[in-house]
Amino acid sequence: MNMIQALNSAMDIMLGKDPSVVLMGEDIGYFGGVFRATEGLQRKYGEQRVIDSPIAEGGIIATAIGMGLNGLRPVAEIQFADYIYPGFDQVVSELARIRYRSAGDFFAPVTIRTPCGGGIRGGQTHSQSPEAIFTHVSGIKVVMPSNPYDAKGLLITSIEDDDPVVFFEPKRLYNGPFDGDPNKPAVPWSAHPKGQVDQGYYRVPLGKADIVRAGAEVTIITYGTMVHVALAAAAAMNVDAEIIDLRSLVPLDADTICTSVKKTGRCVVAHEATRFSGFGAELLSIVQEECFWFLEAPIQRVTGWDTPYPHAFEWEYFPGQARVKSALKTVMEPA
Amino acid sequence: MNMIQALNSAMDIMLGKDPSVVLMGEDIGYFGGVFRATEGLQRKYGEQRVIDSPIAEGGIIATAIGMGLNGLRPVAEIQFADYIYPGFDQVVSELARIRYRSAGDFFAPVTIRTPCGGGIRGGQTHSQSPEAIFTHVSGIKVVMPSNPYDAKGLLITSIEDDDPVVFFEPKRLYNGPFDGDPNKPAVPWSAHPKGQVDQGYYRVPLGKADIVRAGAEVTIITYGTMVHVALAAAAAMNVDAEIIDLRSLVPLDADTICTSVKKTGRCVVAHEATRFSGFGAELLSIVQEECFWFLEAPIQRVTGWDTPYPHAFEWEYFPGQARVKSALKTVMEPA
Amino acid sequence: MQMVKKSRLHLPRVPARPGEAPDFGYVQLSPAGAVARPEATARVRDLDTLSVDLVRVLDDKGDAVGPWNPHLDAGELQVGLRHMLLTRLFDDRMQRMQRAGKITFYMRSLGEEAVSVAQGMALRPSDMLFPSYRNQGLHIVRGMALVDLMCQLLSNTKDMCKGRQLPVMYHSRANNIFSISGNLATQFPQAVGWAMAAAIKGEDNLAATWIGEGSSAEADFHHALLFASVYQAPVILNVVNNQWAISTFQGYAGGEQRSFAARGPGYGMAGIRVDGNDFLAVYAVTQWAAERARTGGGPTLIELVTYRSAAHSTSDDPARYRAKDDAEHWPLGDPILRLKQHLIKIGEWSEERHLAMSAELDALVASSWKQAVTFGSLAEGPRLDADLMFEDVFKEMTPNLLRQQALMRKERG
Amino acid sequence: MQMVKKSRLHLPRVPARPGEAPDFGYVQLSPAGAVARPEATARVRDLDTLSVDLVRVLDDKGDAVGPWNPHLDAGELQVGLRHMLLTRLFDDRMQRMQRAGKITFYMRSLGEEAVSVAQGMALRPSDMLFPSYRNQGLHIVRGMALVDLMCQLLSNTKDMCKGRQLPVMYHSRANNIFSISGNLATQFPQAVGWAMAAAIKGEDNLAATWIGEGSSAEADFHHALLFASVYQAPVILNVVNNQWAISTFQGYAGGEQRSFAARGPGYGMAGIRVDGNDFLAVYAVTQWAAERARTGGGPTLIELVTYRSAAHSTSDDPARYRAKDDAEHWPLGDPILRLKQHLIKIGEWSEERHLAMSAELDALVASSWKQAVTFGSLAEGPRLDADLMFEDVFKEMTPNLLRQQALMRKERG
Ligand SMILES: Cc1ncc(C[n+]2csc(CCOP(=O)(O)OP(=O)(O)O)c2C)c(N)n1
Ligand SMILES: Cc1ncc(C[n+]2csc(CCOP(=O)(O)OP(=O)(O)O)c2C)c(N)n1
Ligand SMILES: [Mg+2]
Ligand SMILES: [Mg+2]
Repeated sequence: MNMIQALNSAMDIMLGKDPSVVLMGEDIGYFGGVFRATEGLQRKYGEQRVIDSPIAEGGIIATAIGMGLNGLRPVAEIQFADYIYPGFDQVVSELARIRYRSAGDFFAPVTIRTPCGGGIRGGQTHSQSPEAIFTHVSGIKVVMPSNPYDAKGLLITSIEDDDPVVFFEPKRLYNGPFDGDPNKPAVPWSAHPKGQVDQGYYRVPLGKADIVRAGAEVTIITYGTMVHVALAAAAAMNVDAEIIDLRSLVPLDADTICTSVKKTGRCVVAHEATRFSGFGAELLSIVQEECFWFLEAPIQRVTGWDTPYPHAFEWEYFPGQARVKSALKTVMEPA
Repeated sequence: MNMIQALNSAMDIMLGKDPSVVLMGEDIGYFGGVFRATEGLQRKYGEQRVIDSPIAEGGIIATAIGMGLNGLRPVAEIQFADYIYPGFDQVVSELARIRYRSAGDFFAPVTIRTPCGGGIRGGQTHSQSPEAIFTHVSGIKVVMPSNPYDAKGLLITSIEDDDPVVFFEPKRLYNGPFDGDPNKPAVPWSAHPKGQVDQGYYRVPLGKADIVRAGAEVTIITYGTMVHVALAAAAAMNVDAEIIDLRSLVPLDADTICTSVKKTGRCVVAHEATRFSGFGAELLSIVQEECFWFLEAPIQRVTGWDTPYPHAFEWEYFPGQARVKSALKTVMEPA
Repeated sequence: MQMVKKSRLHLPRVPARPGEAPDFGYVQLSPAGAVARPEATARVRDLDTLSVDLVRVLDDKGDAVGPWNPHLDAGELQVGLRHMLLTRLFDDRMQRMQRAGKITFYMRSLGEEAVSVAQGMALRPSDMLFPSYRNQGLHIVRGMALVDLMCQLLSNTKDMCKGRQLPVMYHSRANNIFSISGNLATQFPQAVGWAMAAAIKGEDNLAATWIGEGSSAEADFHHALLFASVYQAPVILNVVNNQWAISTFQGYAGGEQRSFAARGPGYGMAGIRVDGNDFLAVYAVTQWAAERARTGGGPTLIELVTYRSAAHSTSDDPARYRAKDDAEHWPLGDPILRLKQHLIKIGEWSEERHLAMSAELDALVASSWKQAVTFGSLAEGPRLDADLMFEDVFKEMTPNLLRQQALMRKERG
Repeated sequence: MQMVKKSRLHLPRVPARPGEAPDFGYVQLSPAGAVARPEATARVRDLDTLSVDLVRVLDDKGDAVGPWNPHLDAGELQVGLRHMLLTRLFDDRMQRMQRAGKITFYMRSLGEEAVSVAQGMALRPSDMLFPSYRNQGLHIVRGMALVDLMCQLLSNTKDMCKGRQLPVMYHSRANNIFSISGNLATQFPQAVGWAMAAAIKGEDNLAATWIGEGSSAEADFHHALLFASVYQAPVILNVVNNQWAISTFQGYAGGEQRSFAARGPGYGMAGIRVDGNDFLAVYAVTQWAAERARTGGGPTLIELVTYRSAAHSTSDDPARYRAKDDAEHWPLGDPILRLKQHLIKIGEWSEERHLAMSAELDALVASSWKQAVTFGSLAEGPRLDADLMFEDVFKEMTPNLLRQQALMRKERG
């Protein structure tokens, strides 16, 4: 399965398994979504459960909350992560806070799925990676898979979770892994082990990182698209890197991270989002706090620049292999 | 002057000096604002320039942008920083991006003033410090003063700045400096040197931190309310701390920070906001990246907890002197 | 630049500021009994005048007149009177307790009691309510113990919010009343979502929600109307137009050009403007909207025309921004006095019974307070354990929160 | 849980999906000439029917009839025809260039050309325009060189956006046309703010803005209407109801229960529904709204009823979600054909002249393209210097951005 099919399968299974699951979003019903993630689901489960919505992200999230309060388990699609901001208040002030302010008496188990990241020539309003912002909001879980297998298992777990989850889908990975080089021919997921996805129900837990490559020389902490870029860069440089795919940012698997850095003594943090106050800063901070005495070199961050994501300079913005390699080189320098 | 008077004076001066300056916000006109920051200004400058608005933060910011595009220089008040989220999309997708996407042909010189922080028993929806979120958005300047003198000078500079500024006002400091101990009698600004504020026009530049206390043993990087808490904690512990008041978070005065840490070799970062992905993470990251080889101990973060700001446990949430002292103690431990 | 001279940005007229004479000439009134009552199943396009007229039942003499008279029996009316009075007496004392420093903050519903009480009574207990902070009457109607409300106000060991919310931000899962948010208006579209879910599940319950006229300026108001209209959700959307939003007159929320009820037809739904201080009219209109929702007729927007007779909150002083004795000139009178007058007129009440009930309820409030403070208070303790602040962020505490909880324990010694 | 059986969430009816026969019975029509034309200074309450009727001037025979006939002289009509035709030919070729891989993305306005062209012509050059992405006709009317538009589409060295925006996200400071946002609807309240500023400054210009009917669901739409109404801003708010928002039918934006124009009266402002494919009607209505705004009558909401005859964008395939030959059955015809027919009818045009103009404009488009590509393209270069991506984040580059710019230079070798 490619990632779209894996996500579709997760929703299909959950709609079949749990009558309280409903989907809502722009163009998701009859049409099956602009990225086809919900294709066929309205036909299969009906218009009452796979619901086309007005173009109002704030309204989608607010009504999803209301549905969640009334016993449903809504999965809302925001067409692009760049368009989640009109619903930001309902996420931050409401979805994240209802359980807390009602001392557990009310909660809304809403999952918000949204495609993020660049690499499809989408320009500044179809390329953003705003995950860091949500990680700063207490009460929201934040997930970002890097492959179809995880995508399906994490989405099932997210839907079943009684806490709200913002589920980011790196859209550049929908059709295949991507190592950061736009000039290479595209590789499909079918050729990738993580493209082998069970047809049935399974879960991948939140809060458990995946060591996608064990290694001894340096730890690369990353998630989403950058997992593949990091793998390629480390391989190209012949560095024995331990590469950690976080899978969920909140809750964060700090144990796996710190165990690894204590072992390797060197660390690179990588994400596609803008650097300043990006999630890399939190990762770097935790590593610095927990592993300071083990560090043999300053932790390096590999990120997008502190600018919007420009249409024509997409690949100059994107933190590709060159940027990862340069960080690896710096971090591997002898003290 | 207290901080409210200083802010009022800044707006008064700018309204007088520049006919393109207008104020807009909820209850700011006839009433003078719930914190009285605009008191008397409508009477003085008229209803066409000090404008009461509907309760719609998104509408306030959007129309302020439109005014800015038409040659005005709007200063919008958001009654509490907790209520800025309904306007988040217009800040992030528009205000921050107009200059960029139009290649400099259009811009909107909007200043958004908003009271932030806890310490007034406001509960979770009148106490938030969301500055980190805005620092992650390229194209927005972010300012937070810690005293009346700076507040006035920074606000004048912000209003005159052709870039958009989100101007956070730590409301616990409106009436006096606050060292973190709610049980001590309140101290007025009149007794504080930074309460001595010129009546006239002056600027305090953005991007220039203030060393509020020079010291040799450890650098404390902070802003807003925590400046005073840090001063008190360091004094109480008799630590020769160099305390840096950032004043503006974007642009950030990394030079002053790094020069200091390279000198002291130890660093504590402090803010009132939630820890996870807070602005402290960015500060810590920069220091780690730039000063790694000078550090004699891991940088410590002093912050609010990763929960909403609970009404009854305000002082357990607030990063008071005890939390600063504990960080100082840790960071001062010999390696 | 000569800007002031030619300026012509329109600013809504504010009828009376401090020092000026109260002026309610702007309030469009209809005589009691004058507005026709269409079938609850009528088409929206045939209802437009309901959104500009004012549905009233009680006339100046205390008679119930016209087609909207809900013909409640005397017992029900007496219960309504009792709930309204209790709400007011509760408010009175809590206001005083705030002034005495016992609680940090309070908000009264003085003059608006009919809104929550009549509407609460017209709905079924299984209907879900999404209130604003000025709907304490809903909790009273649904039988919440005063002690429980007070413990919330005190942030004490029995606080239903575990110390996390400002006073008055109650909730009750058992009574189907949702948690109040400090962020205005957010509950409005949530109620619509709740109602959509009821429809999806094929359940018969409806949702009702309340918003101040000032807060109707927020985006959430629009989302609520839009989604309610598109999906014909079984929801009652109430705009409580008490003329003021802190210091801001209702003209600044759009009330100068047209009624708030008129937004309903604009979005293709029924909109009704009702005398919010007329218990019978409020009851009747709510009943009508509920019937409409339950018979598949979709949402109704109700504008309740009333007056915020007290300050916005204990932090507010209306003398700074409105005419001093405004409330006394409010043309729609006081909801309690009007229902009382009616009950007396029909021979089902008397001054004596009123006094007796008042005394009884006052005693109830007083004894409840006494009991509530035995569970502590924010000012003097005991409070709940501060450890609790790390709970309910998530269903289960994350490792990060467990770590912070331990740090806080250490910090507190 | 047996949820499906009793479910009754209403879902707006979609008249025709693939495989079904086109069905436009839901479109409420008025005969050409049938709708009265009130004075532009009329009170809102006297205008309500304008928001449900459909203002039309051109009848089926090509005659201009009724009170809304703007009586334009033939020269103006010919200019209008020319602008519309140029818009269409430009669209045609750009669509083909996208298919040929020369540009990354494109969006046509096929069938909606009268909206931008007639409205653009009815306004003054000093009026500020806040368009959506389907208003290329505004740039044509205001005289933007095609080459400049094309360079934007090509993201080449002459791109007005310096490579930062998706194709079609033009702007023109010189022509008073604001930058298009990829985020739907945000321009709507910004236009209101611009108009408020004009009023504050005492200037005579107005703002006009456009939004798709689908996008009118966004909060920004509400903010725009509310602020425009409260401050009576001199602004024209246009909802282009082309029936579709990507795959979503207009019923899902609230169009099933009532017209979009009807939102206007709901907010206390004039609302007019107009035949969006009738050049004369669109011109007249816009002129009326502009007069209203300039004489202090405040905002007008115009719903332009039209049809998105092409795909949403080059990324879209409408065959997946709507009846195949829908556009041909659209009851309001084609704006270019209708104006052409009228001009011929009044003896001011001919098939020959039309063909000649068409050839001339096509040649203009072709030669402009030739010129544009000499400035490079995203696919084949040259592009602008990548260094530029760090500029205009702020007015002046911050130290942080200067550092990153240096790093990027190093990275690129
Ligand atoms: C999003 C948001 N903006 C602003 C506020 C501050 N605020 C609290 S109450 C209030 C006035 C509300 O007035 P209205 O809606 O008319 O309700 P009323 O108080 O009259 O019952 C304001 C501005 C808030 N709580 N939330
Ligand atoms: C805030 C936001 N949400 C969603 C989108 C994705 N999107 C782009 S165009 C579009 C449809 C808009 O339809 P409509 O407003 O009717 O305009 P039309 O395309 O018909 O001209 C959608 C959903 C977006 N660009 N911005
Ligand atoms: Mg009010
Ligand atoms: Mg459309």
